Amino acid sequence: MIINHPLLGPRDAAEFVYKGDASLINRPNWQADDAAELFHEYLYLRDNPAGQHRELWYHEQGDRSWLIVTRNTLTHEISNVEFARDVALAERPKK
Amino acid sequence: MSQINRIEGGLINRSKKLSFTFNGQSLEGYEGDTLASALLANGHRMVGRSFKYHRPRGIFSAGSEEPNALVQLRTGAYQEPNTRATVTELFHGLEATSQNHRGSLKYDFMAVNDLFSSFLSAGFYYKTFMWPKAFWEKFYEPVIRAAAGLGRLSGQDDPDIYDKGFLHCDVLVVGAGAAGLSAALSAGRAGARVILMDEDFCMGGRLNVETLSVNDQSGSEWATQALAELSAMDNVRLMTRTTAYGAYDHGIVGALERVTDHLISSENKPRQILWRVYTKRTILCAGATERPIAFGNNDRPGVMLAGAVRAYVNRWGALPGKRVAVFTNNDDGWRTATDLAAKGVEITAVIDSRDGQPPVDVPKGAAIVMGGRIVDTKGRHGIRSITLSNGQQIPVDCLAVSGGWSPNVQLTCHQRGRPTWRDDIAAFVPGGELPQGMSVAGAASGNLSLSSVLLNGHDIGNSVVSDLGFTPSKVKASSSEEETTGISAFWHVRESKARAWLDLQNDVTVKDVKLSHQEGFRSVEHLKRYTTLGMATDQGKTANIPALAVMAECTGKSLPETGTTIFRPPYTPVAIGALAGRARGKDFRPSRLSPSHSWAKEQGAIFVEAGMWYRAQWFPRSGETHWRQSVDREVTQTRASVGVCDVTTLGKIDVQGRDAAQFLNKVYANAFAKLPVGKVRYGIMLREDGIMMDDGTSARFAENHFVMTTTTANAVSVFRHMEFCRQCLWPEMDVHLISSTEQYAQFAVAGPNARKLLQKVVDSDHDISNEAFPFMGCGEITVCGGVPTRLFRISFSGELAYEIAVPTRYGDSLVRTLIAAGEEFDVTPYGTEALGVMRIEKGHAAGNELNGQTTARDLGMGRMVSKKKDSIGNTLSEREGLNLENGLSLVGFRPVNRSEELKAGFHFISKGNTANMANDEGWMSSVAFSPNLGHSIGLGFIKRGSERLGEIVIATDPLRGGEMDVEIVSAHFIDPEGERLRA
Amino acid sequence: MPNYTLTARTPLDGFSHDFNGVSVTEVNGRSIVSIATSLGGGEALSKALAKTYKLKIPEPGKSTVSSLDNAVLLGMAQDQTFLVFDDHTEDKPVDVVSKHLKDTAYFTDQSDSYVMLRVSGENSRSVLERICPIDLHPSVFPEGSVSRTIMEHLGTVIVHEKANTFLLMSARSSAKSFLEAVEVSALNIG
Amino acid sequence: MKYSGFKVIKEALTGHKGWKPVWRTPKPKNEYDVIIVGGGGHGLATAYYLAKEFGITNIAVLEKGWIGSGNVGRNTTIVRSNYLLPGNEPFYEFSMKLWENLEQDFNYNAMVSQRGILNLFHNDAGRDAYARRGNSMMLAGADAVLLDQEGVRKMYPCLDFENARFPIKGGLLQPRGGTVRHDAVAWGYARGADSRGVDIIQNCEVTGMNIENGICTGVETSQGTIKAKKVAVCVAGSSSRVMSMAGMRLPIESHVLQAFVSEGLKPILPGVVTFGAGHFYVSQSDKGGLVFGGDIDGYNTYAQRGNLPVVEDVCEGGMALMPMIGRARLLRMWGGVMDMSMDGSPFIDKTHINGLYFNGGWCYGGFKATPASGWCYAHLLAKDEPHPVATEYRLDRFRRGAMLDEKGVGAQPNLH
Repeated sequence: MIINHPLLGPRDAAEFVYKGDASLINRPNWQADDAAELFHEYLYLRDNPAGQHRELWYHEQGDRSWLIVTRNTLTHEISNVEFARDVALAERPKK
Repeated sequence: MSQINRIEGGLINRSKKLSFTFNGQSLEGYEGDTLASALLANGHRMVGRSFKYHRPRGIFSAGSEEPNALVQLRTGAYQEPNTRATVTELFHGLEATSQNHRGSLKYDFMAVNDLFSSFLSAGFYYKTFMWPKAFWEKFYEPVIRAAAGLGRLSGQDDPDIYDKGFLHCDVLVVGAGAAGLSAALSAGRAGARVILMDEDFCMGGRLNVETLSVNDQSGSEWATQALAELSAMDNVRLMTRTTAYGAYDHGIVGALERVTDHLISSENKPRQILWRVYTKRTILCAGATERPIAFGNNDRPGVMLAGAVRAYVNRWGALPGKRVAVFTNNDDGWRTATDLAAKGVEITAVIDSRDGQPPVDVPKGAAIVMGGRIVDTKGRHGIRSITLSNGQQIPVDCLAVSGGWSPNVQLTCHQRGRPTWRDDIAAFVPGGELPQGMSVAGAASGNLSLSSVLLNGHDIGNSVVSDLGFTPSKVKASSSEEETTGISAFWHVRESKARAWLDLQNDVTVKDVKLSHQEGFRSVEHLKRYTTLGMATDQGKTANIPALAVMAECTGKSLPETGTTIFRPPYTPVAIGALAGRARGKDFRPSRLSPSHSWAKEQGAIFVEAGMWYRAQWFPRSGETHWRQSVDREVTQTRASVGVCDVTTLGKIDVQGRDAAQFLNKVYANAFAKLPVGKVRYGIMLREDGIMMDDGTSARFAENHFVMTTTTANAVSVFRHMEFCRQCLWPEMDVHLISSTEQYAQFAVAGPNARKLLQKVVDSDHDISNEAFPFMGCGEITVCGGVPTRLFRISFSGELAYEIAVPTRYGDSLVRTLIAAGEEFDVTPYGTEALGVMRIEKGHAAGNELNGQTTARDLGMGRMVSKKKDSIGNTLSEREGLNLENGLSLVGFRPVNRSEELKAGFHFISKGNTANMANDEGWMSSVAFSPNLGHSIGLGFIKRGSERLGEIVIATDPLRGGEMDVEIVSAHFIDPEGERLRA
Repeated sequence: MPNYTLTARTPLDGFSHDFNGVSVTEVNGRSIVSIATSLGGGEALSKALAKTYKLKIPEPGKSTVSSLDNAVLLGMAQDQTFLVFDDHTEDKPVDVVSKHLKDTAYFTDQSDSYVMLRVSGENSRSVLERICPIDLHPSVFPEGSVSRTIMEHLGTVIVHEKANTFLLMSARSSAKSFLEAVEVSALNIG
Repeated sequence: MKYSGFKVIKEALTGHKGWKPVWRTPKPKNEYDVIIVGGGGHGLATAYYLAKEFGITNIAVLEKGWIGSGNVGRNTTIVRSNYLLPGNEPFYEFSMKLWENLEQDFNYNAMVSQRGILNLFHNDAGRDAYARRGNSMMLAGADAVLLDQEGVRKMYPCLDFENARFPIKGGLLQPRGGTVRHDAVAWGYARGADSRGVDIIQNCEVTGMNIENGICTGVETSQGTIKAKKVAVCVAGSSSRVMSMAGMRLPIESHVLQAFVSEGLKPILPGVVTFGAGHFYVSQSDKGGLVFGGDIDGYNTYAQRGNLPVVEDVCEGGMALMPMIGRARLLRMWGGVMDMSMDGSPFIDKTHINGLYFNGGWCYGGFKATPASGWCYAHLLAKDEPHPVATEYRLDRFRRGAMLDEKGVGAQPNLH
């Protein structure tokens, strides 16, 4: 596979390390009343769709950036690649 | 007798004679021959035996689709099983032998299988060999296994080398026939970066074997001219002997280049190169493959594909037979008759399954049978005659069969593409979703006349480059005369009583397909799996479609309704050595060497692999014959005076930023925010699921600067994890990570005399006295006259100890200096074994304890997990399952009988209980012989261990035999109060 | 003063060899300092760089060159650049840099973290084609381009210095394996 | 129809006219006692044991495509019971015992071949871990032998002992492990279930679950609505997809595992070997092909195909372990979609929806588990309580912190 890095352009997926569902950037609040349940869902019940999937890839053999890749799990077609950090910052206010 | 069947003409170099041997017999051929063409030229028809029935088999095709003519190429360690003679380029000194027979090729004892063929019908083995029970493994299976397989591996290491590489281009053209050359010309002329590859050693494809002319030149002349133009373009790369075998995601194509397979020796160059091609567009010009028609005994040597017969005559001047008949269902079959007749070959008959008039002028003297059928053939080791449905027998020594042409759609299906059926050419053509960036041109896309192929290749080449933003050249497409390509589907002769073969290599007949249908194996995949159709080395290139047609007939469905088989890589089989490339032996993975490596080597150190690292395991001294002697000495000497150990391999991460302290406070389970500058703290890191991930120390060198150490094993994953935390979880923090593992050579200096030794190298303006530099202190100092140094007062051994880090370039020099300076203290270098003994004596957990299954609580560090703050793993570490009342805890063990030796992997059972899984209470994780205590000691996990100190339990070891009584003790065997550390 | 002195060793003891159409040479005498841009500190750093080194911060994948200390600034990541410059015998690399750039960023000495090989000659691209996944064609990877990638399982920074000349930086501890990867490529071609 | 030596001979002499279809092709009834969703190995085994051992025969097995088209038809055919944890080992040993009597039990030759499986280790820590595991196996009544380097060399002289980057120090051998003809397992169970009245319905895709106030009453399919007292999902690889029809999220990711077969070769490997220092394991089939595999590709996917880096990685492991296979050619490669669970262990459990049951999360250990999985799932469906060897395979174990993590890599499915 080839991941089109936002700054570095197309790179072979072999340079990257895969983590999984992009929702892993939304770590629950440890002080919430139902923190235990929230963390359980956060860590164990991830999206696993047959189709569009937002997922985390780490460019370990590149610029060491964590990326959020939108990829179709049926065709492997990649429709979007973003810096996870940008997304995380953008989603901050919502929390 | 030499080359009795060689005639004039062809693209061979008659001035270059090549001698070779087949089954020990020496023969001659010419440069430009394949093994198959040379064998035919020498009058060899029978070249092998079939898989199941051991039927005599000859050369069937002239390409990579060959099911029959498989030979064992070369000898000794170089021997190469199942090699297709039809694509093996002849070279001087080639040695080939036939496969899969006991006794000679001609008289094969295993041929008895053929007599029992009715017992060996499809799937027979699923229904029998079950009685008596034990007999399957003891008798039946060994017999079946011995009979299975075709060629033989030598069992010796592959002596050749292989390489890999990466190619990049705008347009990859696969196949250099009429379509490929036209497409490449279009793309090349427009200025695109083009790669043109072909599996053959001579580009041109069918242009080299047909008598059709292009632009009033012969096809091969035109090809030569096109290649000359292409090779003159520096934006075009031509690759012969290169097969594009797989289409992968996002336009990546895998290709295999056979660099030296046509040479007697590789001469230290790679035998083959595996190329990963990164291309914007791929134009598949893979041509088409002819298929046979099934009829009685259609597998005899001499029965060949019609296109192959004329290929041998036209390209190689090799005559497959002297009295040739043709059996066809299409116009193209007739071309074989006319081409051969033109060369003066006797055409005894042309049988066309279609009614009506012959499509071309009839060769003189040939019997023409329109609407004809061949029901049977005769000839034990090669065809001698054919029998028609009307009973007429015609003597032949070669039968050219054409059931029409199937476009080579394989690569279009390597992802989601499914071919679609075209009735007018009775074949599947590329359909559905093609792999990203792929287009198809020429015969591969269903254009079966040369004129249409040339035009199609030219046009697709142009449209692809204009897609990419290039301006296509104005040059017109080349043209050729028109030819007729009529066909009406005809798959097998129903009237045939005898067995009619579909899959020649795996011996799958029409009867087998019918039986498969009768027993309910009707989906294509069931058919393949039940009959083994298409599972042989030719992957059913010539067999699948006719077999599908027979199944369609049984189900009463149309062929496309019946389905198509799914094509997967590789297009043709690829040597495993090529896919591995250079990665074998010592080069399987890179080696990381610590700064003291060459010094340690000089000391005769024994090394051990630690991940990619090589670490000194112990340093034998003269007179020491057993590793234990060396290790015991290293431990004793270190505890008595001082020892030096290279700990460079530990992961080191510089953590900087305004929020560095807060950041560490979140990634570590214990508190770090308030660590004073100049201090080091031991930290435990949890995974988010609350299990221990890693442990290590972090030293605060400045308000905004920490230096963290990780275990050697987890250095990479911890860095990755911390980058995740930094970028994804807490992006608002100002914190920066960089690995300094490679930057510093780090040595542990341990033992009562550690300080004295260091004081000899530390520059005098730095005070490292206990007062100025207490336990868990750290600082930046200089040694040996100004060399910048990081010094840490930390101890893994339990002794007064430091870790000293200098820029790596000085590492070699530093270890030599420390050993020299330590002479007066009888300093010893120590390796990972002594390190392990001392940490076990001290009760420190290491890899065997931090195994990814244990919690801080299990390790007796539950209280370190601060509940006053958020940290990774904090919340989920509170789950009931990780806090069981009778949970495991890490404790020490010693044998009740001190002379007994503990072993890691023991399981613990309470006294009086029987040893079984229900009574299993834990296991021994690490053991060592403690030279200080004089007996074997161990660390292990046992339920409620910390409450059971002093209890005797059974340590059981059924695996290695035996069990022993062991006492549960504190894990701190040495200096439990830690006085030595602070000395 | 202790009566011991430490002598420096280079990763490959100054390796240099000419192969068929390509030379492979170990590069030494260069310091490497990682410059991490603090959160919101980009402005101050660019100013300091412009003032002292007359350098612009390059995009990741690009590099900029300064006459001061023959410094080259490699764009490694969004918030990270490597400054590569001639060794100063007196000062530590980090001190050299902070003298110029003060505390406008976080500096880390990486001078001993890498082995540096220069691969040059008309066959350099054919040699690198065997191990480097990056497209090195001048139209795609022009002079001045920088890339961190993986070669034969080893993380590697590649810099296109000038026509047919590439600088490779890989981890120091695996210098021998890395050299072997390049050597074997040089021997395997043609 | 019973298969016997006599029957085979009779048919051979009479032109094989008497063979009947191995299973019927019935139309679905309106209602069944149990609907099993998924006609793979586990689903068919479940139907077989429900009918044979628990006397429930009013069963339909619904298969989207052709039976055995799932991972039972695309794996590397290895059977073993060499597990570490008390929650796993007894289950897999139960499975091994069922394998050992399978052919006589269902009168079909699945070619169960106990040629031994050898897991190599390359350092002391590896040896210690295998010693712990081997003892677990033996405490659970399985067989295990710890070999040193010489022991390994005697069995497999063709491995690289001389020049290896990670020298072979020894191995953990399970002599009773081995291989089975994978397709035949599906066909044998199908035949056995069909002959006991189970309806096997191919080309019948489940498109919806009928759930009314917390009770599952049946399924919608491409062949219409089918009612059932109990619906048993058994679709490893598609578990998340199918269970989402019931509104459930699972601790599972779908990943592709590639497998490989070489051209047919005369016998050269006696048993199964697993490399400890790289991703490679291999055995040789009765037809002569080297059947081998390695690691999963490592990204979520539902495509039954993988990519080149893993192919190379696996072959690198192969050449590092046995450099004699360099001139053997890779003939076929394919991919199977795996249910990768969050701790690497499976689920056989009820759900919070009455009448809806779940079996999945087999990672790439599903094939060897087929008989026990079928038996234990049948037990759960028949008695509504877990079989004694499958009590830990609960869906709520992560909430409770009762993970079954053999590898110790945590909630990172692509590492299990």
